[in-house]
Amino acid sequence: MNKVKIAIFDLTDCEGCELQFIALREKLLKRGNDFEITNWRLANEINSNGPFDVTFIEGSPIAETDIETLKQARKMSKIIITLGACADLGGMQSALLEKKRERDLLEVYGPKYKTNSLPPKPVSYYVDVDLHLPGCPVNEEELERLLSSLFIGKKFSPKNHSVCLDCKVAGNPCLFLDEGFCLGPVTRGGCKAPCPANGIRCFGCFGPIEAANLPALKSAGEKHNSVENIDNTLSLFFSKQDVYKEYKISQKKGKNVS
Amino acid sequence: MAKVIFENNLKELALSLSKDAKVFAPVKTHPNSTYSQYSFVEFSKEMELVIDYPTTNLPPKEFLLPPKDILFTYSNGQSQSPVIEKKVIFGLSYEDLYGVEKLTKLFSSPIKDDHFLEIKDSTLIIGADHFSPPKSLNFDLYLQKINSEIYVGHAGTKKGSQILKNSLFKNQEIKIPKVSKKKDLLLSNPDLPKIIMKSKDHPVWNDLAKICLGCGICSYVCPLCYCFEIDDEIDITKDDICSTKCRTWDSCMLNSFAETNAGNFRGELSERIYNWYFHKFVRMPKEYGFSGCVDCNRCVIFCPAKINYRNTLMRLVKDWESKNERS
Amino acid sequence: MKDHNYIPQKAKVVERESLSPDCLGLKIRFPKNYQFNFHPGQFVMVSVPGFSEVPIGITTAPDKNDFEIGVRSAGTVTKKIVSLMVGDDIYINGPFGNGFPLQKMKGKNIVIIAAGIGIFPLRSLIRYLGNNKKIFKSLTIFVGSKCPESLIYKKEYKEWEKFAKVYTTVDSCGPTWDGCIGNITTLFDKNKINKGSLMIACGPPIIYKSIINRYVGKSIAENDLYFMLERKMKCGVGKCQHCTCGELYVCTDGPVFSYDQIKYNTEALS
Amino acid sequence: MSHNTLSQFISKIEGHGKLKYNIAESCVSVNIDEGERLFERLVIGRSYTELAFITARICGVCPTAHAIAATRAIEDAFGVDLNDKINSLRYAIEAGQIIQSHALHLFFLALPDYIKVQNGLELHEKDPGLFKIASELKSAGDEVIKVIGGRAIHPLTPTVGGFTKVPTKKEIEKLIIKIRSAQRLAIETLEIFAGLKYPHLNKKEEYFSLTKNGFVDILGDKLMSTEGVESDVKSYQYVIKEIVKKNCTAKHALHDGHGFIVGATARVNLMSEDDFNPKTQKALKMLKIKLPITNSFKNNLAQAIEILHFCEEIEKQLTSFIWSKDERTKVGYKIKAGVGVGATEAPRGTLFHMYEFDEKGIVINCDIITPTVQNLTSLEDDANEYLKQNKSVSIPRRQKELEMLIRAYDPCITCSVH
Ligand SMILES: Cc1cc2nc3c(=O)[nH]c(=O)nc-3n(C[C@H](O)[C@H](O)[C@H](O)COP(=O)(O)OP(=O)(O)OC[C@H]3O[C@@H](n4cnc5c(N)ncnc54)[C@H](O)[C@@H]3O)c2cc1C
Ligand code: SF4
Ligand code: SF4
Ligand code: SF4
Repeated sequence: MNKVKIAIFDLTDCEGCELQFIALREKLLKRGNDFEITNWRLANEINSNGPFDVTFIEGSPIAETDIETLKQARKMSKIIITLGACADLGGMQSALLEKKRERDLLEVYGPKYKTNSLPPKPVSYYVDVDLHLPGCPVNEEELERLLSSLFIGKKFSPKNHSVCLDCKVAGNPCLFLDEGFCLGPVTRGGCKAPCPANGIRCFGCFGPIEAANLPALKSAGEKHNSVENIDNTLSLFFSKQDVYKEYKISQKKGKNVS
Repeated sequence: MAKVIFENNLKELALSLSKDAKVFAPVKTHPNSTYSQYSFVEFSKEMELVIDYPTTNLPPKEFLLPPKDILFTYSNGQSQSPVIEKKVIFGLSYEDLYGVEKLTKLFSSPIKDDHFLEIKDSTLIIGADHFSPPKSLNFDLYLQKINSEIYVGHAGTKKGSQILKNSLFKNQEIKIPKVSKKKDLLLSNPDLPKIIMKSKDHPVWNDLAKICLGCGICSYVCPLCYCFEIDDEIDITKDDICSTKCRTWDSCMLNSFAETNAGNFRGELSERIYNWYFHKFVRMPKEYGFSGCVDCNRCVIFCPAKINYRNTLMRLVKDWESKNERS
Repeated sequence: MKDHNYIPQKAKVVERESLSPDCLGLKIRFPKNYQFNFHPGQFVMVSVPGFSEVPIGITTAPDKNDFEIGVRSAGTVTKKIVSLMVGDDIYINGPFGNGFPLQKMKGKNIVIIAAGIGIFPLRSLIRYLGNNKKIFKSLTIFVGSKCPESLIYKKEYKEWEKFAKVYTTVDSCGPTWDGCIGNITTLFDKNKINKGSLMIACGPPIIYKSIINRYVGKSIAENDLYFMLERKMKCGVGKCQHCTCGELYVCTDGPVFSYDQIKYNTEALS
Repeated sequence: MSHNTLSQFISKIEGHGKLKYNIAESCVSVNIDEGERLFERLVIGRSYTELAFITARICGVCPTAHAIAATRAIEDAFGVDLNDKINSLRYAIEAGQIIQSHALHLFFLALPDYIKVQNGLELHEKDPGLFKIASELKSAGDEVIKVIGGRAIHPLTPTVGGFTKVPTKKEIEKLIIKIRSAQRLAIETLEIFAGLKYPHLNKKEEYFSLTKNGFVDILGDKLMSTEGVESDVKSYQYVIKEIVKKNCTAKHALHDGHGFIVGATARVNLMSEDDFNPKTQKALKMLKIKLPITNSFKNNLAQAIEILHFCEEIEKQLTSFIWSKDERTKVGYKIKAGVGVGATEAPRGTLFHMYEFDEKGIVINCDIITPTVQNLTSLEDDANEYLKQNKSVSIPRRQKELEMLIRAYDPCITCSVH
C-alpha cells in the first residue's frame, strides 16, 4: 500500500495547532508505515512541492504569500483539511472590522508603512475545504480521531453537540449560572470543556453549533452582562460566521424599532 | 425491631462497601459554586458524605447509562462485550430512586436492552431520604431518616438485607413515622398527555424557542432523558482495525437529531422543544404508563435560560381548561 | 456467539453488483448454523467495524439462506458498504421492524409505488408476491427515478411482468429513452387503478403528499394505504429516540405505516 | 506562481521568513513574510478579563509567557500585590514554558542540523535513545503547563490576582517527581549540546534580561544589560525603541540605536556562576563550559543550560508552593483606570505588555514588544559578521550554516508580527 502523503502548511497564526501533531508523536510513529509527512516547514528540513493526498492548513490567509500557498496547496492536494480556528473561522484576528484595517495598520506601524496583506478570512473564503477540525488549539483527541478516521477511509465530522455536554460530563460547575455568561451553549463541543474546567468561560473557539441561537444567548446573558461585552466575546471566534452576521443584523433592527 | 444506623456511621458504611465495589456517593465537590455544588463521585475516606444533597450536577443515570459507554469491542474479527464492574450508588434521594426505577423500566421493555440491564444488575442501589420507603421497593437498601441522627434501614432485595447485617446497624425499638411525598397535582394530572398531544400549535413553543439556547443541558441532567448516539471509535495505534462500539449521550434539543437524507424532520427549535415535552408527557406515558419526569428539578436549576418546565405545563393546562370551560 | 442485543452477527458478502451509478446490491450469507428469519419489509442494521451502523432494507423474499440488500452511497457508512468486495465480512443485526401487511393482501388488487431507492424494500415484496401469485388478485408497480441510469433492477422488470404490470417514468433522460417522462405522479394520471386496491409506497416524503391528495377518499381506503418512513436510527430497538414520530417509533412500529395510523401524526408526514 | 511556492520559507523556525543571501556582495538579510494580525488593536475596547486568553494566542510556542505578561501588566495597572504562594506557582509555570519551548527547539528544530537528520521522525529511526530523551523532556515541560495551566498549549488558569484553579497537593507532588526525573535527562541534554561542534563566530553584543534585586529573574521588575544599563520595567520604552522597516511586517527594536540580544544566552551571560542551581553548577564545571557565550550559534548551548537550571528551579518553586503558609491562590483587586506594564522572560527573551485602561477596565491603549523583535537587528548583524569571519567556508556550506545561525537564534517570527 502506498503511504498517505501528508502536508502541513501554516498561514498566519500562532502555530499552536500543528504542535498537537508533535504531542501525538509516539502514537503517530506507530503508524509510520501508513503515512509520511512530505511537507511541513516547521519540522522538515526538505519539503516537497506536492502532490499530496491530505493537506492540513493551519492559520488564516492574511499575507500575500499565505494566499499563494493556499491556492497552490489546493492544486496539489486531494483533500484539504483546515486545522484549527484560524483556518476554520478566520481566527480571533478576523474580529477586527475590515473597513478599519487601514486605520489599525496606521496606528501600529505609522504612516510610512505599506502592507502586502489582506484582512484575515477563513480558508474557505479562498479555496474549497473538504474537512474541518475546529478548535483553538485543536483538541488532541479530536486530531487523533480525525487521523485514525483518515487512515481507514472513514469520513470525519466534528461533534455536533454543544460544549455543555462535555462540560456536564466533566462535572464542572456551570459558569453561565455562577457568573452569568458562557459561550458553551452555542459552541460546538468536542473540546472536553477545558475552559470551564479551569474556571474560565467558554470563548467559542470551536465555532458555533448548528442552529446556534445567539439572540437567546444574548437575552440569557443580558441579566448580568452588558450587550457590548456579550458582542465582544461573541465576535472573537464567530465574527465571520453567518449566524453571527444574522445576529448583528437582527440586533440593529431591534435597536431601530425600540 | 428496626435496623438503625447513626448518621455519623454512614460514611463508614459507604467505605465498608467500597471494599468489593466502586461506591459513588454525593459529595460537595464545588463549594464555591452557587448552583452546582454537589456531584456523585467515587467515594474515598478523605471525602465528606452529603446524604441530604439538594441536587447533584448529574443524576445517577450517569452510572447506569454512562455518558460514554462501550457496548463491545471488535478486534481480529471477534466481537467482545466489556466486563461490567460492580458499583454501588449510595444515598440516592427519593426522586432519584424513582428516576432509576423508571429508567430501568424503559430499558426492560418492550425490547430488553441487555447491556443496560447487565450494568443495572451489577449495581447496588442505596437510597436515603426522610420519606417512607417507596412502595415499589425500587432499591436494594433504603435508609429512612428519622431525625438528624438516626436512619432506619429497609431492605428491598437480598443484597440489601445482607448489608443490614453489618455491625454498623443496631437493633433498636423505634417508632417509624409514615412520611409520604405530597402528590404532585401538576404532574399527576390525568389530562396532561392529552393536553400536550393537542398543543402542537400552542404559541408556547415559539415563545420558548426565542429564549432556549438549544444547548441540551436539560437532557443531560435529566434522570430520565436517555436518547443516545452510537458510533465506532478506532484505535490510532493499531494497524488492524480495532474498534469500539460506543454509546454516547445525545439530546433531542440538538439540530442534527432527526436529520436525514430527506431533510431535517425537526428543523425548527420549537419542534424540538415540543418533542422534548411530548416524549416525557405523551410518548412515555403511552408506552410505559408513567411520565418522563420525577420532579427532581435539575432541568430547571441548570437551564442557562432559566426555563421552567412547570411553567410551561401550567400555561398549557390553564389554557386548556379555559378553552374547555368556554366550549 | 451473540451475547447482547447490540452485538451484530458476522456474515459474508457473497455477491456484489452495481445497480446504478451510486447504488450497489450485495448478497449476504450467514454462517451455516445461524438462523435468520424475516418478513418482507423488515430491515437490518448493517455495520463494518470502525464505521457505525445504518438501517438498510432487505430486498429479497425470505426463501433462501442468503439475503440481499441494496445500498446507495449517501455518507460515511454507506460509502464504506458500497466499497465492500466479495468475501469481505459484513456485520448484521436484526431483522427489525414490522414488515408489510401480507395478511391483508389476500385476494386484493395491489399497487406498489416506488420512487428512487424506495424500490429496495419493495423488491422484497414484489419477489414475495411473485413466489405467491395465488394470494393476490392483481399487481401494479409504478417505478419512478431521476434518470434511466438510476432505474434500479430494470433487468428484472421482464420477470416481474410475468405477474404484474410495471410502469416506469424518469424525471429527465437522454435520447435513447422511449418511456414515460415526468415525476411519478405522471404515472398516476396515465394509469387508472382499481377502486379498493391496497397501495404501498416508498420514496421521499413529498410523493406521499401527492398520493394522499390523489387517492385518499377516492379510490383507496385510509387503512389500505401504506407508507414506508425513513428516519435516522441508531439502535433499531426503540430506545435511541432518533426515529420517533409523535407516539410512534419507525423502527419498531414501522417502517411500514398505514395512512390512518399516521394521518393525525404531525411528525410522520411532515 | 513559482513552482516552489510551497517550500519557499526557511524551515524549522517558528513563522515565515526568507533568507536573502547575496553571494556577490557577501551580505544577507532576512525577509519576514508574516501577515499582520494586529493584536495591539484587537484588544482595544475589550475588557481586561479577556486579555490573557487573547494574547496567549499571539504564539502557540510561548502562550504562557504572553498570558503572564498580560496578567502582570493588568496587575501593575490595578496595583495588585501577590503573595509568595501565587508567585511560586507563576514562576514554575513560566519556567515550564521555557523548558517546553527549548526542548522543542533544541531537539526537533536545531539538533537535526548537527546530527544530519531531516526531522523528528528520522531522529526516531536513527537514534531512538536520543528521541526518547527529547520526547520525555518535552513532555515534562508540557506536563508542568498542563498541571498548572490546565492544558499544554494556551494555558487557562493564570488570571489577574493569581490562578482561577490550582492543582491539588497530590498533583503537585506527582509533578515534582516527574520534573526531578527530567533533571537527569536535562543533564544528558546538556552533555550533548556541550559536545557539539558549533560553527565559528565571535562577536561582542549587549545582552539584556529581566532582573530583580540585581539577579536574573524571569518575573523580575528591572531591565539590566551586560553593559551596565539598569532601568525600571515601567520605563522600557525609553530603553528599547521599536522602528518600522520598509516591507517588513516585524518591527525591529534598538537600544541606543544599535542591536542587542535577549533570550537564553543573555540570561546565562548575566548570571554569575553561583546564581545557577546546584546541579547546573556542577554540570557546568564538569563539562568545562565557559561563560559568557559570545558565539550566537551557542545559544543552543545556553538553552540546554537553562533546561537543567529551570528543571531544578521548578522543583524548588513547587516545593515552596506546597509549604507556603499563604492560603489564597487568587487575591482580590479593584479595577482602576491607568497604565500598566508587565514583563516576563519568555523562552526567547524579555516580553513586554503595556495596557492603558479606562475606569471600567476596558483597554484603550496597548503596546507589545516581543523578544524576537529585539533580536532581529543582531540576527542580521550576526549573519553578516559570520560571512566576514568564515570566508574560507564553501558557499553551500555557508548557506547551510547561515540557516543554522538563524535557527540558533530560535526566532519566533509568529510572535514578532502580532
Ligand atoms: C428503515 C430504513 C431502511 C432503509 N433502507 C435503506 C436501503 O435499503 N438502502 C439504502 O441505501 N438506504 C436505506 N436507508 C437509508 C440509510 O439508512 C441512510 O442512507 C444511511 O443511514 C446514511 O448513513 P451514512 O452513515 O452513510 O450517512 P451519514 O454520513 O451519516 O449522513 C449522510 C446523510 O444521510 C442522512 N442520514 C443519516 N441517517 C439516515 C437515515 N437513517 N435515513 C436517511 N438518511 C439518513 C444524514 O442526515 C446526511 O444527510 C434506510 C433507512 C431506514 C430508516
Ligand atoms: S459552564 Fe458553559 S459550557 Fe459548561 S455547562 Fe455551563 S454554559 Fe455550558
Ligand atoms: S437547558 Fe434550557 S436552554 Fe438548554 S436546551 Fe434545555 S431548555 Fe433550552
Ligand atoms: S424535573 Fe426536569 S430533569 Fe428532573 S425529571 Fe423532570 S424533566 Fe427531568
